[in-house]
Amino acid sequence: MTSNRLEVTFLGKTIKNPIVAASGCYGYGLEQPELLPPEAFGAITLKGLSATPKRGNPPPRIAETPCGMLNSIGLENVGIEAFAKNTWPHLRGLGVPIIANFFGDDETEFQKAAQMLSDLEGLFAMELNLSCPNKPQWGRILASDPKVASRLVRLIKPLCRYPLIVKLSPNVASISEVAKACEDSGADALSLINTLLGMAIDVDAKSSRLGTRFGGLSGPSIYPIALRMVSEVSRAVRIPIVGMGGVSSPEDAIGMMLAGASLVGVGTLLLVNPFGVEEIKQGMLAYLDRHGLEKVACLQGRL
Amino acid sequence: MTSNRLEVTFLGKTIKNPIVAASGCYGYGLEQPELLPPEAFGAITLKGLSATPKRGNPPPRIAETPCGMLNSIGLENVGIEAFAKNTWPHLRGLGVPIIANFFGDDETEFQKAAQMLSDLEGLFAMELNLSCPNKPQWGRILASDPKVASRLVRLIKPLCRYPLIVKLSPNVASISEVAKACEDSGADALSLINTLLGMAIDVDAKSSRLGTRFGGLSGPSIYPIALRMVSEVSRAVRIPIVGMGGVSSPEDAIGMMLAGASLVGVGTLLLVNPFGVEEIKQGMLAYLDRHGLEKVACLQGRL
Amino acid sequence: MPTSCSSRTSTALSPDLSVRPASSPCQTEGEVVAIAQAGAGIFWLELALSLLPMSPMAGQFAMVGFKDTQDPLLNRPLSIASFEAGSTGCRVGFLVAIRGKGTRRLAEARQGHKLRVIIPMGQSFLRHVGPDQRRIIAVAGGVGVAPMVLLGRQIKQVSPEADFLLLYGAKTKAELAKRHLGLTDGLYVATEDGSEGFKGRVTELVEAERALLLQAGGSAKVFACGPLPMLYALNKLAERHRFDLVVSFEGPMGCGMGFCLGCAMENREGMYVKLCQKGPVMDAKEVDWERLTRSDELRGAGCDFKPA
Amino acid sequence: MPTSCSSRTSTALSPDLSVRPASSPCQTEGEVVAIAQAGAGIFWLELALSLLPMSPMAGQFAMVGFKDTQDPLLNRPLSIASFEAGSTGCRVGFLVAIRGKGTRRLAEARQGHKLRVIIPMGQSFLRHVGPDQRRIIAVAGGVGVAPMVLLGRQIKQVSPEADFLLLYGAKTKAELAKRHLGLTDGLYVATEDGSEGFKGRVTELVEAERALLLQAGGSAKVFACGPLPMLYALNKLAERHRFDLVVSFEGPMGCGMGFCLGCAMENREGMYVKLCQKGPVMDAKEVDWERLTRSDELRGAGCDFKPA
Ligand SMILES: Cc1cc2nc3c(=O)[nH]c(=O)nc-3n(C[C@H](O)[C@H](O)[C@H](O)COP(=O)(O)OP(=O)(O)OC[C@H]3O[C@@H](n4cnc5c(N)ncnc54)[C@H](O)[C@@H]3O)c2cc1C
Ligand SMILES: Cc1cc2nc3c(=O)[nH]c(=O)nc-3n(C[C@H](O)[C@H](O)[C@H](O)COP(=O)(O)OP(=O)(O)OC[C@H]3O[C@@H](n4cnc5c(N)ncnc54)[C@H](O)[C@@H]3O)c2cc1C
Ligand SMILES: Cc1cc2nc3c(=O)[nH]c(=O)nc-3n(C[C@H](O)[C@H](O)[C@H](O)COP(=O)(O)O)c2cc1C
Ligand SMILES: Cc1cc2nc3c(=O)[nH]c(=O)nc-3n(C[C@H](O)[C@H](O)[C@H](O)COP(=O)(O)O)c2cc1C
Ligand code: FES
Ligand code: FES
Repeated sequence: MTSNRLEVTFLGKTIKNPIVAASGCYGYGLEQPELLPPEAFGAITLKGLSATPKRGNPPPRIAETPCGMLNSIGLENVGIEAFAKNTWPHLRGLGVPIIANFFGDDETEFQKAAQMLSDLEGLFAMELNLSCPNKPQWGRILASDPKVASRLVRLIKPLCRYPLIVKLSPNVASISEVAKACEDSGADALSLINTLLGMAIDVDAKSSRLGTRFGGLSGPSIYPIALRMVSEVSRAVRIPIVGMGGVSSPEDAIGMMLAGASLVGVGTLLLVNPFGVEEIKQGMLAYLDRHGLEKVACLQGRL
Repeated sequence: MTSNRLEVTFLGKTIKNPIVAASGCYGYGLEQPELLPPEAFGAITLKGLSATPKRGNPPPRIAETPCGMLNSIGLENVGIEAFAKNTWPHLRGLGVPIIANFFGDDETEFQKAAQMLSDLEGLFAMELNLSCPNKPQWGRILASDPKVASRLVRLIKPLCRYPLIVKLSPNVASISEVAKACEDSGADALSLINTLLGMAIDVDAKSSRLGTRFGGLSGPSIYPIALRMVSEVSRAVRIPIVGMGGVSSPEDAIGMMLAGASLVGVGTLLLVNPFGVEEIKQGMLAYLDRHGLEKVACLQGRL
Repeated sequence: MPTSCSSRTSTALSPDLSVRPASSPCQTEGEVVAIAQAGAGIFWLELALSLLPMSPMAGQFAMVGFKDTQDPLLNRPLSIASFEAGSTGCRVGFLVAIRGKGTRRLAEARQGHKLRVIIPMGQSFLRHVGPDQRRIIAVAGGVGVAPMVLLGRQIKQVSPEADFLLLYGAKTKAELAKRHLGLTDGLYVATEDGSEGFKGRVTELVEAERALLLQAGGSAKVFACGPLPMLYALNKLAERHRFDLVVSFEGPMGCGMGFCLGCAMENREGMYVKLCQKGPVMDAKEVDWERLTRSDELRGAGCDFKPA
Repeated sequence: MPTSCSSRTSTALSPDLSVRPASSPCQTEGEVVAIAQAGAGIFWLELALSLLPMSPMAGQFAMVGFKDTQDPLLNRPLSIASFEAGSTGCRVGFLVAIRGKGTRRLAEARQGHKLRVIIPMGQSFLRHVGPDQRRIIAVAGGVGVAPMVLLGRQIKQVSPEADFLLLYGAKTKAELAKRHLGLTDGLYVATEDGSEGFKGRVTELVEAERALLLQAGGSAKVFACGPLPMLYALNKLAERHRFDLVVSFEGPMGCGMGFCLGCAMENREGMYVKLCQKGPVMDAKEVDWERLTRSDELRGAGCDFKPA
């Protein structure tokens, strides 16, 4: 059996491989059970959920950019209640660790969402999204200020029945400052990076190519930024990191682990090349062989 | 004559077209007089200069990334004295407005550089580089903190005989905050963006693909971020903006102007496709025709 | 011979969507076996797939992308215009209009070039056809004719009794991709400049040939694909003349797989639905036409149409 | 017939560089007219240029890139292996080893594909050849043979009296690109596995055939191109046996035009020089060999060599 060579430990649990579906790029995990089965992943992060359903932003919501894409989905979701009733029963039985990404439009909603998710049976972890660039309701990206982030983590952590992962934003001067603030406030793990705030213009129409003015940049173009931030944060904190942002090849995923990530998130890749998940896992095994390493876990932070 | 349709006014001067060579990507303007003549540009920003010569960073200094590149040149330069003696006499006579980009390792060096450049005859403007991501000497990127940036602008502005452009960094939570701080402190114009701090790993060597740990990301991949920042800053300040970051086509350049830039900087493009400068100018003229516009200056901030 | 896509039974329902995907797509490699100009700015692209997907039904699409570069990054949705599976492999054909970066690069592909293909996706026209259907009228504008090519072939299998008419419009004769339609009977052409067939828009042709709709006991169904202004005008006709209209939208998509919510389109109840799963083929009655065109939401379709 | 690159007189000196570029490059389009396997992992690429550049001299390189995508973004430096200008146009040939993303995509180019070409750049071997030169010994490792192909042709024009010997090493016979050398006389081959010619490294072949160096009145000059470990070992030999060595480096480059300072290489005086303008061909005596190899500074060259 080669498969347990990809095993890693994360938040006290054995995860069968380090590849995690990033939030918002694999829906609720059940959309394409044959094309890209949930079991391919070490863990799955769900599309961001909130206490009440959210409409999201007006289309167009996607604009391609060089080696990347902007999205302005705006956290459309069915709400935790509908999710718990209609989707969770189907997901639970799969045996794949599920991370529920969540948010609110204000503090009360954040708290409410944390409570509602804690009422679900069988989650693996909860991921607090403080870093969506498409929430004008927030006034600013919450994770761009260490004080704001810290306050929210402190508020929410006590309500969480499951380990709390805090998702960080790259739209900051010093991501390790925010990372430390979150660690000090009780975060069990960190995930980074969310998208970079960007813009695309249709020059002929003289307007945004999105239904909103700005959107969030993801995909291969942001990989160098994500890798740097993972490297920086991994030296600044002791809690584990889910590294993501533009990962699209085995080398990218290995790079993330060398830079200090425990798990590697893939988002935009899933939209483009679902088979990429298998390619990454195979490529990791080949790399282990080439370098005479026993387990992928050996790579972590080896840079 | 079509050529004056591209004319723009910037800092009180008529510039024959809005395309500016970005600092560090066109050397000192004399490297390739036939391949890409200095006269192609509306203005030329020189490679960053300092009071004393600087060695720069150890190679490798360039690593390609998806639709982008990292550089860790580290502001290697011959020093203002050697520049003034050997290069300036050749440059001055060209009739192309020259912007001298400058920096120092500490405050005194910044001041010294400003003074030395002010001693040159015939510069068009000076560009204060507070945003290089390859200066560990600075402790942090100076332009990532509005207070630090403001302090330096106040210190340096009085020493400048020529208009002062301040070059901003994208590695911040709110670039308009820094922009406003610089405006309030006396900057005559702003240029943005410098590179994003990034990293590339050679996974087989388990080391950085650069001679340093991190480098600065430039090229098409960062265009959406640059465009957003130009759009944001142009609403926050009243001084003019040199918009740059990933511009590689006529549409990109037009987008920058629609978003609020007065001039458009091209950096990485020059390293790849010198003929792109001509393509952009031709494409701008075609756009003006298509949209029944008289002058490219009409585009500015029309979004 | 290509191996068949593994098919496993799954009880899971697509969670936020009442419509179960019409079929399970698979991801495979498509090797260019034919590429040829089909009209001005339009080309025919034929790929040999290395896996055998579920048989696509007319109106379904594939996501097609580049394996050797990440610029362009996203796969492009293309309607399936032909599909043949035999013992020597399987081939899928597309009619593609050159629009931007992705389609331009596709047009430059040579034989042997390998593309990423995810196929088949979305809802088909066929689920709107009853076995008793007597007449199907397909209305196509420009490259919107692509799904109608497959429809013309498949309709006979589903409703052997139905006759199939294609009303096909383009700006000029040069832009008609007639060679690849596989049709001779029942083809009505309109060109805006009158260089072939009826002079005018295809919607004007529909109006002019209204009698076609009334024959066959009034049970004719109209299937349409083309630019948004065309679909909008056609819907007005459908409301006025009370015929059944089913349309296919070519709105921008992120993934085509239901993952990203990037293809949201508002329906009559004011809810966002995923065009890639609930569509691209939709009953015209489910569409909020005024909002769709007013809010410019399908701007991605290259539509500069402003309703009067 | 291609128009000639405009040439204007310029008095400006390259400011921080004592070496004036050997020639003014021009940017043009190169259409693939021939592409063929030349050995395992190596292919021959021939482009028809749409502008007539200054005639390249052996050792000079071109920057070659993709026009239809920005991934890969940067142009790749390639040594010019052949150049022919006639009344029907001009052609440039390259020998390319498949290494990473860029060279792999190049290898997949088809006839008619258009590339960006900036040509010619950098210093040539020829400026190290006197008219009285009696013997030139070229030592090439792997695809480092590329500039030697052109050198073999041009040497006769510069020093008609000189005889030209090529010592060419590769790992195995399969990796030799002999067909494209245009040489039969004076070729000495080494393979590491002994599958052709001398068994061992090309530097060992140099050592073994040391006699070649001593003939022709001791005035033989050695020109070399190949992996860094080979150049390093050769320099050791040059110091020991006191022959003149001129080397060409294949270090990573950003622009190749002198703009970016991305190709910095430390010289004997501890100063960074631009490899793209001061090199790629350099007198071995100007190079700080210990630092070069110790500091891993040419890691880009794919060199995992650690001097003992
Ligand atoms: C279900 C479906 C089926 C389609 N079938 C076909 C087909 O059979 N043949 C065909 O030629 N085209 C078809 N299209 C449209 C095709 O997908 C787009 O033309 C293509 O994605 C444009 O890519 P590009 O890179 O060339 O253009 P881009 O550079 O991405 O954009 C160029 C222009 O096309 C617009 N555009 C971008 N994406 C889309 C999109 N998905 N749909 C429409 N316009 C878009 C852009 O807004 C822009 O104005 C279909 C679209 C959908 C959603
Ligand atoms: C002056 C000069 C002349 C050259 N002549 C030839 C030639 O005639 N034929 C030929 O096959 N190659 C030649 N090279 C090397 C060639 O440029 C590289 O192999 C090529 O750029 C690698 O690009 P890639 O995208 O395939 O690899 P990448 O994906 O960019 O990298 C793959 C590997 O190649 C290394 N690499 C990247 N850039 C270079 C570089 N410039 N030089 C060496 N290694 C690099 C990387 O570090 C990595 O290990 C020359 C290089 C120089 C500087
Ligand atoms: C279409 C889309 C939707 C996303 N939705 C969410 C979300 O709901 N919650 C969240 O925390 N991140 C969301 N993200 C961010 C991703 O989870 C990820 O952090 C980011 O895209 C960077 O990774 P990538 O480059 O691999 O996509 C979304 C990204 C995309 C592209
Ligand atoms: C090789 C290189 C060297 C650079 N050197 C400088 C510099 O000396 N001073 C400076 O202010 N910016 C420097 N920059 C930043 C550019 O001027 C520009 O702000 C940045 O690259 C973004 O633009 P681009 O994407 O068009 O390259 C450099 C960029 C590159 C790629
Ligand atoms: S295109 Fe991604 S969900 Fe429809
Ligand atoms: S490669 Fe850019 S200066 Fe040499």
